[in-house]
Parts: sequence; structure tokens; C-alpha cells
Amino acid sequence: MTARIHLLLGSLSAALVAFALTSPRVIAADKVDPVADAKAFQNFFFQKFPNVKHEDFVNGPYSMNEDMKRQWQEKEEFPPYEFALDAGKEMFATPFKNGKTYADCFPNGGIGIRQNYPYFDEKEGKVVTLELALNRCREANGEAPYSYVKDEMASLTAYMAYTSRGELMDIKIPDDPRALAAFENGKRYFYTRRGQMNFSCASCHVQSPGERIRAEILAPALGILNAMPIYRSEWSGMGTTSRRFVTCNSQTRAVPLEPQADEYRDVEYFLSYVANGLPISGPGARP
Amino acid sequence: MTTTTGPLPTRRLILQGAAGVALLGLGNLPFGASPALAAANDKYPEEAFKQKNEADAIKALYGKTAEPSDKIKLDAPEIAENGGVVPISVTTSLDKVTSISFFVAENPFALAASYRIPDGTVAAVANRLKMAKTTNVVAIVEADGKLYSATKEVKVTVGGCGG
Amino acid sequence: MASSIRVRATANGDITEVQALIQHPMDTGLVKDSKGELIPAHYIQQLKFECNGKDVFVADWGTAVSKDPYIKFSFKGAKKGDELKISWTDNKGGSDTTTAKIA
Amino acid sequence: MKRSLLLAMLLTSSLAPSARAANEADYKAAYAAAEAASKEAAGMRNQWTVTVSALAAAKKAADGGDFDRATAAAKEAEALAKASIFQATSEKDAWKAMEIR
Repeated sequence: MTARIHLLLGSLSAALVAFALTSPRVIAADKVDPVADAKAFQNFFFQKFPNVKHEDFVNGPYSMNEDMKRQWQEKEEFPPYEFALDAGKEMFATPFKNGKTYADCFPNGGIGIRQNYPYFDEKEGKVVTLELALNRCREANGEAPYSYVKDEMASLTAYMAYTSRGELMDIKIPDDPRALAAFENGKRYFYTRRGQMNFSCASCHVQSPGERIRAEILAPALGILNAMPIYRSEWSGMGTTSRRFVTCNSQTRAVPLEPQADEYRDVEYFLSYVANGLPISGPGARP
Repeated sequence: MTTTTGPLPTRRLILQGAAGVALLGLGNLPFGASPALAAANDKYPEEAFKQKNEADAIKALYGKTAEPSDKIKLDAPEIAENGGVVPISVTTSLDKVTSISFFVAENPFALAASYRIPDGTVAAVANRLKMAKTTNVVAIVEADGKLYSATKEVKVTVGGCGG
Repeated sequence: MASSIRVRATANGDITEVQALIQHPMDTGLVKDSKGELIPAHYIQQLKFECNGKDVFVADWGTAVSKDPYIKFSFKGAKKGDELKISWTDNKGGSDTTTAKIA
Repeated sequence: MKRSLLLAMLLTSSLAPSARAANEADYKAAYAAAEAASKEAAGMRNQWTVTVSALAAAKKAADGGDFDRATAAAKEAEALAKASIFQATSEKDAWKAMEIR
């Protein structure tokens, strides 16, 4: 038993020391500054990969490896997400039982607006993602919501992403302390280690993009959500942003949170904001 | 394979050898009957798709053996991004091509796909195949009644976390 | 329901390039589902392309062809506006056909 | 690296094998402790999948009457849960070290 007490005391003192070290910076950095964060985030990747064109970062692993890029370009000639796209288009055109359609729930009929999602809803005081907005639209029109990790949701977001292809990511953070808090919460989630593997999102997507983890090449974090939803050969099916977050968690042996949990909405907000200015390339095809 | 010494292993090897030959024999018997030009007619080459290894499959499909040729350009990735979807294509400058087939050596069944090329159709095909593991992809082209082959190894590993 | 076959045929000069993507599970019969039972083999065996009454391309497929299979080939002797007929049959007797105009 | 060393030591230190065969009472005590730690970890929204499976293994072994294995599994679950709690508390500030500035 005594060994364990030493251990706990040891870790407490270590934590105290760590806190003392960071406290001056914590006070200085207390004011959340998304603009500076985004600039630093983008510059980190631009400097780390000087010969990757800025807009190429949205192609994830394919911006990191030539052999993989050729296989991707071959797939893109007739991409496997073609069926999800057609299904999404059809669902958009099919009215709900009450006669309304998705177009009635979204600005500009839902066409060419994906780059503004997720947005901060000042009434609700929370981040609203595209997947959440789609399900709320269904519920508002008396329809049952779709699972966040299954094909129907992926088809809808695939079609909406397709109508925004090439548009530059344009996420806004209103001057509202709750919005800044959501951004900061998303950033904290992104850098926090979790699971028995003790990895954070950054362990893979900031410290080692371009390197291999088993057969896969790790994608850079910059622009990583611009291609959502993605058809993954490994799933031989479509994957929404929610499905990607949930599977990433379980791969570090962390029990995933429920889809569209606040943490997931905030980390999507953070990752999308820091990718402002990079083109939407969804729906994407990935290994 | 455990490397045991002494008489025992040699007897076992002989037995295994005998069993193998018998199987092969069985495999050939029914095939012997159907015409060698199985590839040319309309029938789906059921027998060829049942063969486990590449040599038997080629024999079952074409009834002859192939010789490597540098006039076949086989395009396949060095490391497959995913064993389930491997883009593989072939073009050839050989003429009077009547058939192109793809074999994945160590797949459960070696023959993956076989294409009949009527005259007037360009001798080139692109497709996406499944590969069980790192192995040789072999493209066979039947031109003017003779068989030519091109081979390339493609590395495949089980996907891990997903980039 | 839209056909399971997506096809693009474009003629440039005398050569028509054809690309097709077919919605099909292409199950090998060797894979187990989440309950541990084998998913029975279900795969396209033959895919045929006809133009102007003549077979221009015939594919015999095994279980090693990827899910939602893709194929690309080209042929001579057709021109813009000609009709391409595509049909497939699978090992369970399923089938589908569609036609496409050469662009 | 320092943090993962601490985690590893925490894990190994609590796996010390008990001498005599465990009986149902030992198992119940070990399981209760493991469940409490697991609930706390879940409350911090930092549960590990291996904790959940170790708890399940403990229950399964206990149902089968094998209290030795059940107690060992319960102890392992508790250690894992404690490690995930330690991870959550230390990460409250440690994440800043990796932040791109």
C-alpha cells in the first residue's frame, strides 16, 4: 500500500510543479484569442510541410504521400461515394410527410452552405453542427431523427458538402463569451490525452502527420474535417464526422461519448475554425 | 514448420506429397473433358474461379502456360492503401489480344477477374480488386493464341487506426 | 430506384472510353458478420457491354473484385449518340441492365 | 514521457498477486471498489474501454464460480479505472504542453 501512497504524493507534487510553471502563461493566455490560434495552427503546418500547397491539406493523407495520392486520384475518377451523393440528392428532393423538405430548414435551400457549419447558436448558447441541424430539421417536421453514424445522415451531409465543394471554410465566432468558451473547450479536447493508449488527437495529427500507423498514413489536423463525410475503404461505407470521432476514441481505448456530445461539437467548431480559408473538399474518399 | 530431424519427418513429407498429387489429379480430371478454349466461349469459367493457386487457375482458364513479356504494362500500387480496394490496371502493345485476366497469387482463390476482349476493343483494363495479403499480382494477356504475363508485388497490411 | 449501374461513356475520335461503377456488395462468402456467422457469397459473375448489337466487352468476375466494383476500358467503332447496353448477373441469379448514350 | 511512466507504475503496483485463493467475499469487495472507481472515471467522461471489459470479465468469471480469476480481473479493472482518473486529472493542465502557439 505504501508504494501507492508514494506514487500519489509524487504525482500530486508533479502536478503542483507543472501548475506553478504554467501559471504565469495561463494568466497571460487566459484571454481566448481564436484569430491568433488559427494563424499559429496554420503556420505550424505550412512550415512543417513547406512543399504542400495550402489547399492540398484538405486531402488528408493524400497530401502527405505520392503513392497514396495516385491511388486516390484513380478512385476519384469514379468515386465510391457516388451512391451516397445520389441518395442525398434524392432525399433532399423528397418532401417529408408534412410536405416540407430539408430546403425549407436551411438558408439558400441548403445548397452551398456547408462551409458555414458548425456555427454558434446564440439563442441556445451552443455550437450547432450540420448533422445536428439536419436531425433538428427532421424532428421539427415530425420525422424521426437519423443515427449520426449511419448511411442516411452521411448521404445528406455528402450532398450538402458536394454543393459547397471549392467554397472556402468560413466559420464565425461571435463576440460572445460562451462562443469563446466553446472554442477553447474544443481546443482543450483536441490536445487532451485519453484512453489507455494515452493519445490525444494531436499525438497523431499534429506530432506525426505523414507518418504511418500500421498501413495508414496519418492526416494533418489542418483541414481534416473539410472532406467530411468520407467514404472509407476500411469501413467499405460512408462515415460522418460523428462516426470518425467515435471510432478514433475507441482506437485509443477511450470509451466514446454519445454522438453530438458537447465536446464533439466544440472540437468540430475548433477544427473547422482553424481551417478557415481552406476549401471544402467533401464528400471525400479515404483508405 | 518445425525443423525436426530423424526418419519421421521424411515419411510425413512423402505422405503429404502423395496427398497433394492426388488432389491435383482430381482437380484435372473433370477439367480434361471441357475444351481448352474455355476462355473464348460465353460460358462463365466456373472451374477456373475454383482453383486455389495461380498455376492451376491459369491452366483451368486457358489450358496453357504463359511466358513473361515486357510488352505488358501492369500498373499497381507499391503499398495498397486498403486491401479491399486495390486499383490495378494493365495496358499492352501486343496485338490480336483476345483476353486479359488478373490473378492475385495468395488470395483464397487466385483468379480474380477475366476479361474477354473482342476485336475492335482496346487491350487495356482498369479495375479494383481485393487482396488478402502482400503477394504478387499477375496479369495474363492472351494474344494471337499465346499467353504472356506481367507480375508485380503489392504490399498489403491490415488497416490499423485509419489516418 | 435508380439503376445499380453508373456509367460514363465518352467518345473522342474513333475511341470511346467507358467507365462504370456498380452498386453491389460483392460478398466473398469468407467474411463473418457481427454475430459471427458467415455472410454467404454474393458477387457479380458476368458483366456485359454491348454496342450496336455487338459485345464490346465481357467481364467474368470472381469474389476478389472490390465492393461497388469499378471498371474502365475503351473500344473503337462507335460514335457520339450511339447506345451502350450494360447488364450484369450475379451468383444468386440477381441481375440489372441499363443503357447509356455515348457523349 | 514522465506521465506514461507514472501510469505504468500505477498499473503494475496494484497487480500484486494475493497469496491464498480468493473467495466470494474477496471478489465482492474487489468488484465494489472497481465499480466505484469506474463510475468516477465515467463521471469525468474519461472512461477506458479496457476498464469496462475487465469489469465484465470479472463478473463473468464470478458467475462461473472462479473467484480467483474474478478477483484478479476486478483488481485489474480498479487499477485501470484509477489510471484513467489520474490521466483525466493530470491532463487538466498537461494538454497545454502540446498546444500549437
